[in-house]
Amino acid sequence: MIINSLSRHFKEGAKNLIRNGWMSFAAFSAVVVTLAIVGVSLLVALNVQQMSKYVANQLEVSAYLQQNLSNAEGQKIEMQVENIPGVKSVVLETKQQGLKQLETELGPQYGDLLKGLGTNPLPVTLIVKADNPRDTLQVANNLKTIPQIASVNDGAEYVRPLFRVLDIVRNIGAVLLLAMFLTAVFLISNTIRIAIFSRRREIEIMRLVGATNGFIRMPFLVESTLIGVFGGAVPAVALDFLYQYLYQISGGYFYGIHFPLISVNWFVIKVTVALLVLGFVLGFWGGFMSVRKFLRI
Amino acid sequence: MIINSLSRHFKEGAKNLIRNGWMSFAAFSAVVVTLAIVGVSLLVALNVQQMSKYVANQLEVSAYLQQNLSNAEGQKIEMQVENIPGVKSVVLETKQQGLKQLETELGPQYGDLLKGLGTNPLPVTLIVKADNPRDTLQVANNLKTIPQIASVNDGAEYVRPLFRVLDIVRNIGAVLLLAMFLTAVFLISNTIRIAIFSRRREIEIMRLVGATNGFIRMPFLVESTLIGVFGGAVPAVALDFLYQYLYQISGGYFYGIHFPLISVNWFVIKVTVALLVLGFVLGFWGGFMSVRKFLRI
Amino acid sequence: MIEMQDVWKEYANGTHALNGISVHITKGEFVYVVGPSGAGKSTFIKLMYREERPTRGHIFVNGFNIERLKNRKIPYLRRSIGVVFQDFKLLPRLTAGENVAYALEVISTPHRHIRKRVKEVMELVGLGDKLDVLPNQLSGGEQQRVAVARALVNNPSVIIADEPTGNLDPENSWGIMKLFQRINDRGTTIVMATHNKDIVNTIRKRVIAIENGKIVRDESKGMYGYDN
Amino acid sequence: MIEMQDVWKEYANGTHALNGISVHITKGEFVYVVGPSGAGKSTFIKLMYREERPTRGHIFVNGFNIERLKNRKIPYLRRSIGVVFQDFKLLPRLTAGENVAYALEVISTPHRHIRKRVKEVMELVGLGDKLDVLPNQLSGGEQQRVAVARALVNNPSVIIADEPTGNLDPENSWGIMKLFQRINDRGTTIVMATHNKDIVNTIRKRVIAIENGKIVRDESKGMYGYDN
Ligand SMILES: Nc1ncnc2c1ncn2[C@@H]1O[C@H](COP(=O)(O)OP(=O)(O)OP(=O)(O)O)[C@@H](O)[C@H]1O
Ligand SMILES: Nc1ncnc2c1ncn2[C@@H]1O[C@H](COP(=O)(O)OP(=O)(O)OP(=O)(O)O)[C@@H](O)[C@H]1O
Ligand SMILES: [Mg+2]
Ligand SMILES: [Mg+2]
Repeated sequence: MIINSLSRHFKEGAKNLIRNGWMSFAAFSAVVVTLAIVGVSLLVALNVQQMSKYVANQLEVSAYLQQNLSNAEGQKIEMQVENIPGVKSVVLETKQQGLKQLETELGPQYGDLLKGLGTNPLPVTLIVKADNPRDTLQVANNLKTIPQIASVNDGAEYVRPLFRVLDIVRNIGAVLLLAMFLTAVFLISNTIRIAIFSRRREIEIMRLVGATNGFIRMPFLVESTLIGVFGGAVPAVALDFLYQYLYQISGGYFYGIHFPLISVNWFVIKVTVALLVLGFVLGFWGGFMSVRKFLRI
Repeated sequence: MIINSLSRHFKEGAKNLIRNGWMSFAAFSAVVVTLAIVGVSLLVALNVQQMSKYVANQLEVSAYLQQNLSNAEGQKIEMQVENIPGVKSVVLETKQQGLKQLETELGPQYGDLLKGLGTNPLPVTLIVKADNPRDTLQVANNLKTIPQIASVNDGAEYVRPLFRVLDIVRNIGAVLLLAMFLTAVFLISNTIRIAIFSRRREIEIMRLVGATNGFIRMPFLVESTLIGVFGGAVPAVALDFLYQYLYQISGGYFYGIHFPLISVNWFVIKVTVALLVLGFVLGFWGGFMSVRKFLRI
Repeated sequence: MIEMQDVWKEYANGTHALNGISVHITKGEFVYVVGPSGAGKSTFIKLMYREERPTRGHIFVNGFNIERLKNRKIPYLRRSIGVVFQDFKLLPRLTAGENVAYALEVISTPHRHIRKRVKEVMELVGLGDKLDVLPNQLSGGEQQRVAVARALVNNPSVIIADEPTGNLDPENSWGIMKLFQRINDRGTTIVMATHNKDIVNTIRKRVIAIENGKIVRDESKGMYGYDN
Repeated sequence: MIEMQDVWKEYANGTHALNGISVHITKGEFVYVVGPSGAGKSTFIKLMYREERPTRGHIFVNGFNIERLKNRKIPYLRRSIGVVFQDFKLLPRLTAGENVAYALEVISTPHRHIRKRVKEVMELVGLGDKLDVLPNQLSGGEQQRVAVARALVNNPSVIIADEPTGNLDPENSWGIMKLFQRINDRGTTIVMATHNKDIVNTIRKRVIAIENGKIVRDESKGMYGYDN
């Protein structure tokens, strides 16, 4: 009995979708366009998040050992540092490597300055990364407590603004994404409401011939849910292809700059699922709310 | 006669707006939400543009004079450089200033290195900005032709990617803004179309009792234009206040970072005008297209 | 079966449509409701299936207390009444056949029964060949007959018909009346608002005459009255 | 005034509504169109004001050649004809008075004239007190009388009425008929589809009987026919 009536509601809903023709299409295309915007926002947000992570992962602390310690002694300390909790990796830079690098950094203009030096005045240096980039300063402080370490360049003046910028970007991104999402919710359910509004007379007639609210509501729900799901599927598929294309022509990097993009598979899954679920939920919910409104009359 | 009938159409349109109550409100709120998104996009885009300009304006070329030239001789060349077309400003850095700066740049760690030097090996340096930041490399090349200039640091390895990033940001921003705009056009006219669709029977009746298409269309146009204009005015005013507030709490700078935001007055005018015009055009156009559709029947 | 006790109806805009109506209609009766345009006939009828609520008074229909009836019980009241609306109220997106079938679907009639029954009733009203036509492709009289078919289709214990022959030629009108009479003979109560003097004066039944929202006459085997 | 030459009408769904109609109605005539439900009366009438287009044949109304009529000229044809639609077709968002006024507004009648004229016509149909009421707050017969008022209001040279008394009690029906007769006496052509035998047989005029899309009878001073 219930299956019988469920299949009836489904058939009626699908039939209405088709008989409404123009109106269904108008609502459907509103869903497509709105969810496409949500999808693009999602695309941008996921990649910005990825970039933030990537940038943060570049963070490192330079620990300069006492100047009198040799490269060999440095290696012992390297092992000690590796065991500090929160440290992800340690790279040792010998005195010779240090000098070489300074030369390159100064460039040919000032490079000559170094020629006048007798002994190599540079210390052995440990380049340390934290497990969690946000703990970088914490790790630097831990390093400072090791007596053989003369000084630590934690880049605090650089790390703090960096995270500030990343936080800002993340927060603004989250707010905008939320705004996009709420807008989509509003616009889609609003469109469905307007579409159903124009059929309130029909709903009234159905009630007059003895249909229960549930019986009236079901085909409308099927109809608006189908609009939502189809409306979500189109931008999902379109964005997948678009992203795949962009990913390919860019070689997986943001326009030749240093940031790797989110790989296609991962993205495909997230976006497809998000848009389909959104379409489904909004179609269902929009239909539910609007029919309820006219069932109360 | 014409004024009489214009005033009639306006009165009818306003009356319909009110009598349609719920439907008008639904269409109106769709316009508000859509144009609010356009407004926010505009806000972001204008500030990003401003920031790009700001960043580009920081670009400068360092021209190192022959090492044997004195500060006084440097000033002559400074005047010469100032006259090169495309040069906006030249700042002379004396040998002594150069040494000082190098010291600070190297930091306490390496600063000692310089103590061993006898004479100041640094050249007089001219720091040059171009009228148009994009001509920076051009200006650097011009400087290279001056014989007294030993070498030029044009930061090419830095300038090119910078403009690349700025171009990318600008292009993506433009594409997104255009997409937002087209979406708004579509969603608003779509909403108005659905709203008018539900009144096609009325339009049919009007035709049957002898109304010309123009006579039928006018009140609908007034109605949808009013919806558009009111729907544009709300986000325009809201964004003005919001931006004013954000500008105030941020002190006119992007969240304490170095970028100055667009000043409130300037923004107020742009956004208000843009949203009102958009609302007007979309309301009018959406109404026009949809009524036309049903007048053909 | 249908009972009204001192019922008043004032519409939201201040129109006093009914001013103290008391009436008792027993099971199996056939009642004409007559009266001039705007007298309150449709309002009287709308109260029975609770399209409108009375401002004052008590109404009982098929054992339902209309006053106390909860919103979600209304469909069950309406299923026990077949209504022919004055303005037909056909669902515009459903074909004539689907419109009639709808009244069976709401009471979960199995599919195969629906098809058969709809065909049968549509033939009774002379529209066996218009099953798959949309309402806006039917003539006025055809629409009215679809509305009649929908009211009959689920064998309700009461049929309420508001001007069911207004758009019909005399021949079709008599056809509908014969149908009503046959159904009435099987025990179905029939309440019918009408302006058709010929019918009322020929098929003599109880006549309730309403004027200005009051019952001015209530006679069994009455006449249309209102000579001119 | 109205001329049809071998007119056929097949609707998009394949229904043959009219099968070769030829008729000539001169200025000032009063014509009843009778026939069973679904015979083609409304289709016959809809062709005159070009709600429908003929599949074949020629139609001339008030000097307009319906076949050749350009879309943007249609309003001018319709302004010369007052139509009472079978389903009333009132604008749901306008009050009764505004609905009637609409027919005057489309021909740019000055404001003060409109108010006066609308009041006058609404009183003629007995609705002087319902000017400010929306159509869905009117009884069936009241809506029908508003539709009649709208058809008369701009003094058209032809009035076409499709079943204008279907929802009216005999008294109001006679009122409307007297109105039509008075208007007809002033030279207005009147074409009226009706099922009202009493009226046709009492106010004797030309009768065109349509059956299955064909004219089966066309008599001046005719009778309703169709005895039962
Ligand atoms: N929804 C409504 N709101 C306000 N007034 C209404 C409403 N429906 C009907 N009326 C008014 O109530 C009165 C009675 O209307 P009703 O429809 O009951 O008349 P009726 O007897 O059915 O007339 P008819 O024979 O013309 O159909 C009329 O004056 C009408 O204008
Ligand atoms: N829009 C349409 N599309 C298809 N068929 C139609 C349409 N309108 C009417 N018909 C069919 O054409 C035939 C004639 O219809 P018409 O409305 O002219 O009848 P009528 O004589 O006015 O009947 P009634 O007295 O019932 O109003 C009918 O069979 C009807 O079903
Ligand atoms: Mg009534
Ligand atoms: Mg007809």
